[in-house]
Amino acid sequence: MSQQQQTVLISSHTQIGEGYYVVGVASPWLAQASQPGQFVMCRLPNANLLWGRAFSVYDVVGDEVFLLYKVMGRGTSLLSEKKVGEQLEIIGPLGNTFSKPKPDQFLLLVGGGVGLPPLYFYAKTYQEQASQMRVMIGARDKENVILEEEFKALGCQVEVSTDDGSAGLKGLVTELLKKAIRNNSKIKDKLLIASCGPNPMLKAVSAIGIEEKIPTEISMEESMACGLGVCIGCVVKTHCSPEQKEELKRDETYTRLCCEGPVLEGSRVIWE
Amino acid sequence: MSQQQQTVLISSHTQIGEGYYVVGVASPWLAQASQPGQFVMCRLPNANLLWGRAFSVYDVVGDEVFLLYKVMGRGTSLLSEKKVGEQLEIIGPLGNTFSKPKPDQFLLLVGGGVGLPPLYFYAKTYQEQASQMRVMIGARDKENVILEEEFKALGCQVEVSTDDGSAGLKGLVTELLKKAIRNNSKIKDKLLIASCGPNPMLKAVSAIGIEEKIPTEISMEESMACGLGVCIGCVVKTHCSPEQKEELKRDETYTRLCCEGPVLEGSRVIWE
Amino acid sequence: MGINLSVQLGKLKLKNPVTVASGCFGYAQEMESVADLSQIGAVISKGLTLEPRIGNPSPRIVETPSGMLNAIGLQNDGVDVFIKKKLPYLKENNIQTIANINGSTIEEYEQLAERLSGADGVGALEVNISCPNVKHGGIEFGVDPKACEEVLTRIRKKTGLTLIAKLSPNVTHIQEFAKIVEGVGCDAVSLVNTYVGMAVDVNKRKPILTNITGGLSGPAIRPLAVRLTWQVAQAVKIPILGMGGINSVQDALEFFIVGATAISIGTANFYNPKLSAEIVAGLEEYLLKHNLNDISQLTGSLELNKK
Amino acid sequence: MGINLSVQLGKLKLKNPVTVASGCFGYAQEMESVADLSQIGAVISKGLTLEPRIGNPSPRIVETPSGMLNAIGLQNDGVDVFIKKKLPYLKENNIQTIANINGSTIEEYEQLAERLSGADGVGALEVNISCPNVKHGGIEFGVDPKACEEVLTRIRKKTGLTLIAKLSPNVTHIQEFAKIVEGVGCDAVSLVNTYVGMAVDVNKRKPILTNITGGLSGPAIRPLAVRLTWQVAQAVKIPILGMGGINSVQDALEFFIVGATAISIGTANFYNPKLSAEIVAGLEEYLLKHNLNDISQLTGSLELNKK
Ligand SMILES: Cc1cc2nc3c(=O)[nH]c(=O)nc-3n(C[C@H](O)[C@H](O)[C@H](O)COP(=O)(O)OP(=O)(O)OC[C@H]3O[C@@H](n4cnc5c(N)ncnc54)[C@H](O)[C@@H]3O)c2cc1C
Ligand SMILES: Cc1cc2nc3c(=O)[nH]c(=O)nc-3n(C[C@H](O)[C@H](O)[C@H](O)COP(=O)(O)OP(=O)(O)OC[C@H]3O[C@@H](n4cnc5c(N)ncnc54)[C@H](O)[C@@H]3O)c2cc1C
Ligand SMILES: Cc1cc2nc3c(=O)[nH]c(=O)nc-3n(C[C@H](O)[C@H](O)[C@H](O)COP(=O)(O)O)c2cc1C
Ligand SMILES: Cc1cc2nc3c(=O)[nH]c(=O)nc-3n(C[C@H](O)[C@H](O)[C@H](O)COP(=O)(O)O)c2cc1C
Ligand code: FES
Ligand code: FES
Repeated sequence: MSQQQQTVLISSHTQIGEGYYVVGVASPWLAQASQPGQFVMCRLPNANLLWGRAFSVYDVVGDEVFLLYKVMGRGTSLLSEKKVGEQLEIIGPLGNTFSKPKPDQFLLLVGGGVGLPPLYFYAKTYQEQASQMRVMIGARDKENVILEEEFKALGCQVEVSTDDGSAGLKGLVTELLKKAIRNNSKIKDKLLIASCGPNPMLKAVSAIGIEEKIPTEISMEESMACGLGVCIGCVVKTHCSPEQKEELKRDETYTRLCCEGPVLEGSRVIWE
Repeated sequence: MSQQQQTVLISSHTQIGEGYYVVGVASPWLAQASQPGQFVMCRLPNANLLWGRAFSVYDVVGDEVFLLYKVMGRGTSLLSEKKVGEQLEIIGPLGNTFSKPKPDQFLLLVGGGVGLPPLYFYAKTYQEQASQMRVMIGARDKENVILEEEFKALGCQVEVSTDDGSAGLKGLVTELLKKAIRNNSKIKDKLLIASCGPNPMLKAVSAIGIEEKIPTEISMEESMACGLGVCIGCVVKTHCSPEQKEELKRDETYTRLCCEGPVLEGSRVIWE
Repeated sequence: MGINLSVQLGKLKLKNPVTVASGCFGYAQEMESVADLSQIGAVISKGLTLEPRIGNPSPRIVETPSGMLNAIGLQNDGVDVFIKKKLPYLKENNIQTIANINGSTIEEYEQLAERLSGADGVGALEVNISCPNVKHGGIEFGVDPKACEEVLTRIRKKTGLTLIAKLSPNVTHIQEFAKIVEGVGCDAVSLVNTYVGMAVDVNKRKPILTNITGGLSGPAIRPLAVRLTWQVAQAVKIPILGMGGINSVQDALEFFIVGATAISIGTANFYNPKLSAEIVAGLEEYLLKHNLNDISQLTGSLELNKK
Repeated sequence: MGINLSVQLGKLKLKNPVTVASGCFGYAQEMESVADLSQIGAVISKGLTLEPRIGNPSPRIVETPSGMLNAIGLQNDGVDVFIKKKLPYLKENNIQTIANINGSTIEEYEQLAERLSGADGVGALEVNISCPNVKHGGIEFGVDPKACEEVLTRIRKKTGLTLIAKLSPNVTHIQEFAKIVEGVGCDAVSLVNTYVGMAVDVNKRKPILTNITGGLSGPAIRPLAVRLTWQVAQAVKIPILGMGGINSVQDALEFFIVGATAISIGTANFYNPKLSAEIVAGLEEYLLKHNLNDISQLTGSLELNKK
């Protein structure tokens, strides 16, 4: 267990799109400890919010850690008003990580919206394998396609789909995924899917993974109060592991996303 | 009734002493409507505070209204972190005012700490009479003597007392007041006392006013939720006016400082 | 086709369902320069008593996390002064008025009901049997089912006006009280009054409030008030005037959805006098967006999750 | 001369009076990297049941103004896994442990008490008769005086450990329950558990929590919890473990002053895991500043205003 609670200073804060922001914080500890897939709980001092908010680690450069967020509600809206030099309370890094890919594996990264930042950090961490990574970005419309250029800059192949066809393929990102699997059918046993985005996307991606027998890791979201595994608020229903079956005397259980996740084997999840 | 609720921008914000700040807000309405003795309720958007905080109008220059405050608790501490360009929610101007002095009256202004700002605005409003004003500033120590130079610049006579003798007379400001009354015994019927500061000071000043039969106006403080006269939270015990006596069938009542005050005739107050 | 926001509480028709709560809006005149009085469904008067009351000594109010404690102690000039001096303003300005009444004995409640029933301009009576800040009466009637039944039965006999009973949340089973209210023939039930709380000055080691305890109100209590409103909606058929911590359009919607016919804004008036007008506009917008044309379609529209 | 912070709850001696509340600190190990476990007076375990429980479906938690609602539904791996897998860590690290027990029947409570009394490393039992989020048991025992008396009497017979009964605040007269707790021979009383509340998703017009209602905790409820602690302190002589919304040293002081012997920190651990250590340090500082040398001098030191 290596998370810490720290007060950090905002070192940079940039709007990168309609409602999308990247905030950088200075924290040697966090920069050094963060692994792809992990997140932080981020709290605004003296704001009228009780809990911190969960944000995935999007990037690390030197001692700076970057979070990419979209303004959704009160917390992200207040965060967007914070200026460079102001303080944030951070607990992290939290949660488990995406698996380190084996050198011969080929990664299919499927993301939507603010599910893309952890995938970017994943791709960047294993950038030496970037040529074996295909990134599929799904979005409602052009305005919500983010990080396309950044992934390309890493050396990944990138494809886009939008619901309204305003960028890339008109349709669902799972169409891109199916096509990518077909195109790589010769190396099917080397494929690895990693996905993060809205639940319907993750459910569809998991189903494809199960059907095609491709290992699939999905990073999920639930409301979190603590991020530390103690409130048991952030659960999703999963099949029990063999040990759990014995201990709990049942087949299904609720799994805490903040410490047993956020990354779960897609086939473990029972969609409610 | 002419108060308004407005969102205003901070136009200036300066620390003027150990824990003392002056914040300026741009509001033509407030600048035009404010009278000496009046105050505003000032609320920080999105802070974890429910109520606004009451601050006296300290100065008006053009369209800018200035409040002078001391960091006491959470509200004032959060306020002190606000930057130029940030927003405040203001309701005001609120409350009654110090009486307009008659041309031949001589004013004895007795203030302590953050009781001085409304006295300053009072003196400035009737600056043509500044030579007939004697300002007595009481404070714990030198660091808490504020506005001495500002009152002098208006043309008032200024004296200081401190508890520890680190500035001016060592002792209570009421000693200065008694002396001032003695020195002006020839024009005793022209004297008018106005005071604002901590309750023990106001109580002592009122007692002197009653004893010496000098009209005495004191501006008091109580916790305020609304500032508008509707919560009935901000009361002090007072003698009933003749009409109140008849209506309420009793001699004493509780008077709302936010609308029937903050300025009260000292002799009306029943000190609890 | 227009949106209908008007609602009915017994005989009383409100042009919209957004009222301002007793003790939180004075007698309206105090708020005329900062609030839009024409937008308010009804003003509920500060708690009235038979005789003038001066209330409790200061401090009477304390700020708490997302809430406040008050122990005003029903300071008011008495029902006669209300009728003579406050009611005319309300009438002249066409402000629908509900008088909030408080007795220390059943007889006092009866007399208040009689006098106000004869007064021109009173649209309904809200019986406060839940004030936590007075020595006699008040909350006693609100936490003891027998006393509650008796006082309401007797008041009911004295007035033909719409009668609303205001419940205390400081009880184990609020449904029990709501059923009594309905059973004795009240036209509506309002809830919640404040929760009894306390704050301590840790340096002096004394209660901050001279009255020791006070009533908690404000956003802090909203989840509790929503739940009680929902429970009462299951228990009775008379309309509910829901309140407790309403601070935004969304908060107001929660109350309607769980079963309130109308709502009341209390503490939030103190720092946002325009909230009632904002909520009226917000309700209209919400109905439009959701293809509804009558606020009554919202009342009790909560859909329970299937399991 | 040193400052004494140690306190006694029945037979259990705590090195300091700052505990962490059930359900809000896991089994301590989860918090070892962010909290200073050596500073904590006692860790109260997550609610234990006889059999493993998987709890309620998501969403289980909602943020509210200065508070939160939870409807976890007592997810836990059962008492046996607790004894085998969690207790050893607590023992090895010299963490004083209080086991929080939950039954749906009296028999389950009895069995839990028996099993835990035989387990090495359990310092006391806290009987949760106030969980609002389970279908059977839980709060039923906490809002019905008869059921409360019976379950506690029977548990008392099964254990020689320090027995603490945890009260529900969702009642009209909490003193009545506190007296029962004392009367049946419990060593201490803890309060408050959460207040039943509810939140609505206004766009879907559904409860946010799958369980519909949940328990409100956090700073929002502090004034209510302080008042109940004060009332219980008037009613009984056994020590009180006070909690509800403690968020700072000052908040903790309020509970001691109105009569708590020890305190528990719940929701605040979620966003400030270091709070318990901060409060221990802050209590010491306060005692020094006020020329007191024993925390017991603070307990019940409230001076009432003369009138
Ligand atoms: C592990 C994890 C990683 C995340 N990473 C990112 C990221 O990198 N960038 C990003 O923009 N967002 C991310 N999110 C989602 C982000 O936490 C929510 O968008 C954010 O909490 C919304 O907060 P708000 O105050 O603006 O919204 P509000 O609606 O005001 O929040 C109210 C409450 O709901 C919770 N909540 C609302 N939406 C979500 C959600 N989608 N997921 C979880 N809780 C929610 C909030 O935490 C809060 O408690 C992540 C969530 C999780 C669980
Ligand atoms: C009519 C009036 C005019 C005032 N003018 C000034 C001024 O010009 N400059 C200035 O610095 N201060 C002034 N004050 C006092 C100022 O309102 C308080 O110092 C301030 O509210 C403290 O807030 P806080 O959040 O920092 O303290 P906290 O202790 O955190 O406040 C907690 C609560 O107590 C109330 N409170 C605390 N101290 C006081 C107090 N002395 N008077 C009233 N309420 C209090 C606050 O309003 C708040 O509700 C005035 C007060 C009143 C009533
Ligand atoms: C300062 C204050 C005074 C109040 N006075 C009364 C009153 O006289 N009669 C009454 O029935 N309720 C009174 N209440 C209760 C409110 O009408 C309302 O029921 C309660 O505050 C909950 O709503 P809120 O959270 O929106 O404030 C008062 C509340 C406050 C805060
Ligand atoms: C997420 C959560 C889980 C809880 N689980 C339990 C529990 O298992 N047993 C119990 O007795 N109390 C439980 N509680 C109640 C707390 O122990 C405590 O009594 C309550 O939260 C009030 O304290 P607080 O406001 O400091 O959180 C839980 C509270 C929360 C927030
Ligand atoms: S957020 Fe608390 S257990 Fe996961
Ligand atoms: S502050 Fe509300 S009446 Fe004065």
